[in-house]
Amino acid sequence: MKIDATGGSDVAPADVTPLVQLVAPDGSRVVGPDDAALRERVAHLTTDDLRAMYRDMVLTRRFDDEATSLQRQGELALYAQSRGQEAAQVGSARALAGQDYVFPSYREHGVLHVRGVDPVDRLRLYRGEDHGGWDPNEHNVHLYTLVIGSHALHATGYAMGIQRDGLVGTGDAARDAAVVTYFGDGATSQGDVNEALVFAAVNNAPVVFFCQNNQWAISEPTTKQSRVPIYRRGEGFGIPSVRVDGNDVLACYAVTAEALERAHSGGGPTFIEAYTYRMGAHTTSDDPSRYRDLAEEEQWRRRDPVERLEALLRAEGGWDEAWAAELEAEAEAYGERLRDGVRALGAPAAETIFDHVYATDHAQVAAERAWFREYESATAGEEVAR
Amino acid sequence: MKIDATGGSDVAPADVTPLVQLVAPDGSRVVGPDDAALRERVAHLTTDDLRAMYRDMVLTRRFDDEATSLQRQGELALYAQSRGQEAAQVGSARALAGQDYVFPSYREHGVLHVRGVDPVDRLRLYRGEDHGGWDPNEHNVHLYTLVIGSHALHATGYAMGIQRDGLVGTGDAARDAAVVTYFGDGATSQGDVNEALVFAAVNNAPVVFFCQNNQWAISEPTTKQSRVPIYRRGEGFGIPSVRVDGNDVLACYAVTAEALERAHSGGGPTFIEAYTYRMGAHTTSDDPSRYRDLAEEEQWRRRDPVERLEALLRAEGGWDEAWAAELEAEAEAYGERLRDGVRALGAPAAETIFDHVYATDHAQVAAERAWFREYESATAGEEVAR
Amino acid sequence: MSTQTTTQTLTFARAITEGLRAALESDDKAMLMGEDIGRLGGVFRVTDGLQKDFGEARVVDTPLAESGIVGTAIGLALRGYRPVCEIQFDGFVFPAYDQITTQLSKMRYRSRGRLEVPVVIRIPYGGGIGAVEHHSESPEALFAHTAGLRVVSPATPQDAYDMIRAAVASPDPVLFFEPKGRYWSKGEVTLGGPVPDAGTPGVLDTARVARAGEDVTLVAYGPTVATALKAAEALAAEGTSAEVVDLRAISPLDVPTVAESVRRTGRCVVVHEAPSFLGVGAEIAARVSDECFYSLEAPVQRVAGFHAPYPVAKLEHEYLPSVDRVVDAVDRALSF
Amino acid sequence: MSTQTTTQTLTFARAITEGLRAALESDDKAMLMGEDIGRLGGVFRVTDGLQKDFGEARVVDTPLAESGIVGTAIGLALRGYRPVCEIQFDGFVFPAYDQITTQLSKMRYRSRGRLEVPVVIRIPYGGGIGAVEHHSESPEALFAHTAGLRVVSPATPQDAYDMIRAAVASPDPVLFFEPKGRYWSKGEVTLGGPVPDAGTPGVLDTARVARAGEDVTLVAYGPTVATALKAAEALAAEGTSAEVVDLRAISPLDVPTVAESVRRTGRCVVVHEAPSFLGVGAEIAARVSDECFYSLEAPVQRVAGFHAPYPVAKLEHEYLPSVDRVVDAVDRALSF
Ligand SMILES: Cc1ncc(C[n+]2csc(CCOP(=O)(O)OP(=O)(O)O)c2C)c(N)n1
Ligand SMILES: Cc1ncc(C[n+]2csc(CCOP(=O)(O)OP(=O)(O)O)c2C)c(N)n1
Ligand SMILES: [Mg+2]
Ligand SMILES: [Mg+2]
Repeated sequence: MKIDATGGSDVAPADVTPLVQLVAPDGSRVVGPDDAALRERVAHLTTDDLRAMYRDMVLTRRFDDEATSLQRQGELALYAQSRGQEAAQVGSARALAGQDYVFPSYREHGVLHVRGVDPVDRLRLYRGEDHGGWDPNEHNVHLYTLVIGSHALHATGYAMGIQRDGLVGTGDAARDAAVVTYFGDGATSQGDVNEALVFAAVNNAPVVFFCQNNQWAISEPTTKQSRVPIYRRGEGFGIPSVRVDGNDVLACYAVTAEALERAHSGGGPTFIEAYTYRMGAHTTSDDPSRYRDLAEEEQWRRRDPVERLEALLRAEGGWDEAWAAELEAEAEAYGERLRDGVRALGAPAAETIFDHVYATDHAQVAAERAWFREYESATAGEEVAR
Repeated sequence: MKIDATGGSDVAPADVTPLVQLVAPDGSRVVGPDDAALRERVAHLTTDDLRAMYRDMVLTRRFDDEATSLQRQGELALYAQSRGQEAAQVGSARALAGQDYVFPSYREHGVLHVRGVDPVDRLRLYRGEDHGGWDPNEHNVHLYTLVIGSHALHATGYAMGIQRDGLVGTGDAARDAAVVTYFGDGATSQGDVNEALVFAAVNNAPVVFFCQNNQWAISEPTTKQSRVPIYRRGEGFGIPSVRVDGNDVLACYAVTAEALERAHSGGGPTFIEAYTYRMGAHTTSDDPSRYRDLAEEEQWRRRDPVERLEALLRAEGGWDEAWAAELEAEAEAYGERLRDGVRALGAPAAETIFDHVYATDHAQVAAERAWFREYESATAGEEVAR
Repeated sequence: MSTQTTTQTLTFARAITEGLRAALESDDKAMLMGEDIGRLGGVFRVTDGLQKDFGEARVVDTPLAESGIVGTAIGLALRGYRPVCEIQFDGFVFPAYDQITTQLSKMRYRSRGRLEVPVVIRIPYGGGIGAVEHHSESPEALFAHTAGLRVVSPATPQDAYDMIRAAVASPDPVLFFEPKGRYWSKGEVTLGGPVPDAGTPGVLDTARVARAGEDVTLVAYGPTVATALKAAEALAAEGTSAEVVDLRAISPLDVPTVAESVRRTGRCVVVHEAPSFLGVGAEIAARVSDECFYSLEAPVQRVAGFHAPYPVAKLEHEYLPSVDRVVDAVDRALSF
Repeated sequence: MSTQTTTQTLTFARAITEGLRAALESDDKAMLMGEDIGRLGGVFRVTDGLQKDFGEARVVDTPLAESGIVGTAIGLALRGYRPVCEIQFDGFVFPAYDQITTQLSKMRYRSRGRLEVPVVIRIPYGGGIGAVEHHSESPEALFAHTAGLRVVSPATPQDAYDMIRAAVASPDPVLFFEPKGRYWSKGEVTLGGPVPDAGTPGVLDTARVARAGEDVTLVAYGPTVATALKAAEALAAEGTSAEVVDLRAISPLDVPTVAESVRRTGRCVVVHEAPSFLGVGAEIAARVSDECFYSLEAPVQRVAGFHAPYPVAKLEHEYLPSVDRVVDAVDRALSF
């Protein structure tokens, strides 16, 4: 069913655009007259599948909590939480095939979790130990991109490459590939994101633009970026577009699965606006109390995506205390491994400053590396005048 | 009436989006059920007004022809014709108030004509004698901008300035001001144009985006820029958008007048797609025979905007042979003045290279100017080794 | 405007805040634009409180688009406003690069002086704050090469205050590079008084001798002035007297002040965080080598970033010019 | 691929066409992207006929958006393709500046070598063709300052052919500056044979002595190599023997070749069209002043564009380095 963006009666935003929802905040299934096709897309999900999603979301939230406290302890330079956005991330990522490729922004911890990117590696960037942290081709997940919106073009180009590889519309589900790129509401203002929509539309490229509208771009509400619902942006480029309840993991799964099917089969791009909320600060450096009020935070807390999936499981008999306790224990162990792993990360060797600037020799780098090496060995152990 | 984009039965494009039209190619008035408001906007135009528009269009075309032959004679470095787009340019410009400001692209000779920018000044840029050529504040017409799309942002910022000046929604038609910016179909792909739509929408700025879709961006058809009609782009940003028959001067006048009324009264931006055709080459350096066929050119020749206005005048008794002969003579004289004026333009003094780089002193410029002056005087008259 | 002055101890960041406040007060066409500069006061709080005091029309939270910020600022300037744009971090100025390079810098020239675009672009820049990628860069050379732009970088709270006021008052576009690593350093600042410069060569055009000396000239700007001063201390302890020239302006470069110093000392070391290759130090080395050809006793030494992207935070102190590296370069120059 | 070679007289532009054709033939991942490069063959016809021969998937007419072109090329490169982007004119590369500077240049570094983005960006550049604003600029220094990019500019048809092939084969991103004023100049070109370099320092890394001489070293690249050679002729007539070094590569700079020459001649004049201030000549002057400190008999002279936007076409010949200005600079150097 398409209902209004409030997702319930607990808030009354000005924006009453219909959004796709399959599970209500109380955990009940929403059954509307014209969403049979979407319901069909989640019909095959078993209790085990739902539990697996729940587990993804719980571990993602645990990851957030651990990373946040690691930052407080000085183990990370910075951290950007995904709290509140777990359903959007896990739901969409679970719809992907292994051969699909992801271009995330910098907050998609839930997506990376689903794709199997090592949790410790995911924090190397935030520790200031690596600008990336993992091998993108191992899990088909590109590195985090910090220049807002630039990666939307990379994603589109990558999708154009998939087309050229003949891996769209082969009819073989194990071969057809597509790209999903994640970005925020703020990013939609960047020229690059709009150019990506141009290139994707014109090339009919197999790419899904997954915009998590978490209501804020640091301190700016979404109204500073657009005066109409964000999903309408895609339509202006001739791209099928949809607003989905980003706190409803099943709805996110369903619309992403639909978009991927379109992409895989040669139907081209889709624009998804996942209407959700950044429950935490922008990053550990941010202080939301300067710009938003507690009442808003409280309203959204009542639509917590993890609680919604718990409610669904409970409502449908999928909840089991023993299983829940096991998951809690798993999360504990997961947290401990993460803490230990991060603390064990050293600093890279100083001379790696000069590594991988170029693939091949470059005289300037070579000369500076040589100078540095000599300087380092000459000053090693010396009393220095710092 | 809204009819299909073919504007008649002579072409059958895939694109059958409705477009606003008030005058049919045969010169008859189009009267549809839901365009009463637009017809109202042209109801006050007298025969003299229509003749004045016709004159604008004829002189604009004469300007084109003269400039083209001046280029062939080596008097201009380059020239970009507006042939075929006279109705879009004259119709829209005639809807402007004196206090409104124009940000043109590089092909808006008809707009500049209506605004009173001196014809010779309009060719200084194309002669390679000036990067601009006129005083923007004399006629409220900014200089031509050659980096595609950049000026859409300047226009939007200028409109934000008008808002801050309190000159929107004053209720006084002589004071309320707005901005119109012109760009092409190709320009809609640029990030800057899309960012301009973002800023205009969010600020509700009094700016009209007037896109002349002349079907080509040099050698690329509009399908290389968008897979849906261009006017839909504006809608995606929440900006009221319309496609108008760009070869119908009255329809262009009417939709621009409507957009300006919206802007003046505080209703914010409008996006207008004027569906027209670049009848000539992209510029005098271009050779369209490499990329488009004569049949297409011939189809559009039959929808010539100047002929359409002539047909309207004839159909409604506004055509008068004596008047037409007078106009022809005026155009002759105009052409002669233009030729003489352009030929009389000298080259600026060499040292002006250093003028207006900065408003205030700048050591680097001062040093180089001094060097240049000395070098010039030292080498003046010398036998040189070129 | 009162010409009364007061003196306070302020952080570098706060000195800019006060400079902006003074500009907003004295010129009602002055305005601020940027991401998060309103309620939040900017991620560095430089605009803290200004939206509250001057309203949302003059302190504007913009959409997240740097080209849009600078492009609309140009339009506002054409309408008579004096917009001061904040770029959130150095690495995020590049989406605006086209507007700055092809439009902002050339508008006056293109119009033969008929148009004026007095836009200031504030860019917190430089490293040393343990940040992630794109948050520690020094792109000043990428702007100073382009004619039509003024490029400056203050090194002290007083200069920060004076120079931001002069920048807002300047009829030319100014790229205002703020050494973010110095934001929390403090100094005495005399507030108030007339706007410095007001058209005549002043703080936006001239270098400042930050410390007098005789044996070697250290040339620095922005964040490295403090490094150079510390190095001068260390050198003094070793018996070497170093003069420190704080450029303040990168475009225009105050070559006479530097050359005058080098003619006396015979030796020159330039220090900046940006990579050496085609950096500001290249221009200074070229000019000094030219103008002090007969006085130079050693080649101009450059202590600068390396030809590599700014590295991860864990390695930034190996990358950045340090006191040790400056001292080392001076030793090299002295041993020639 | 056959290693057979043939020799033909070709224009500079045509030599690039043939180089691109060879790349498209030998590597089915190579592809071309840009505005109007398909049916039209580009505004300079450099890609003439290639879409017809290689199809629309490999020679792609893109939307009118330079950031989009380079950004999608990066994505294609990540997927294993080797895109060669054409920027229509020098002044229109700036909308892509962010993608080039923050993404293309850093992708390998950011990923610790796990990712490769072998994108070539072809930029017709330079003046002298009587064009309007933005169509005659020389922005090479604005790219060469950034680590991670290779920046090159051929001066002869043979180098154009060899270097474009080497650029497409290079695993590093290459900014390929084509001196558009030389497009119609002709030369003998040996076509075919293996791709030059193939990873080892070669045409993308090394300067070329274009003319041997003894009294002064003229350093040039791209469009000014011809100017320098003409100046050398004129100087020879006056009894001065000038050596001309054609840099070919700007990043990396082949300093050893230049320094070796200057150590012999004792004098150096650098010639480029881009403004002098912070231009490539600054780096060369700095390096030569350093490495040839004891051999230099005069300061390095720079003959370059002025610190002004590129002027109107009617004045471009006053702005551009001319044979006269080069000769004048040599005279200055000789009279030291
Ligand atoms: C080009 C650029 N400009 C500015 C920034 C600084 N910045 C980092 S995150 C952010 C807000 C992003 O908001 P949104 O796109 O909604 O994503 P969210 O953080 O809410 O997930 C800003 C302005 C940046 N990273 N890149
Ligand atoms: C940023 C930029 N890229 C490329 C060009 C080269 N160029 C000049 S006009 C043009 C096509 C413009 O097409 P359109 O926007 O449809 O306008 P039209 O010329 O048809 O009026 C191109 C690619 C440019 N001027 N600026
Ligand atoms: Mg957000
Ligand atoms: Mg067009």
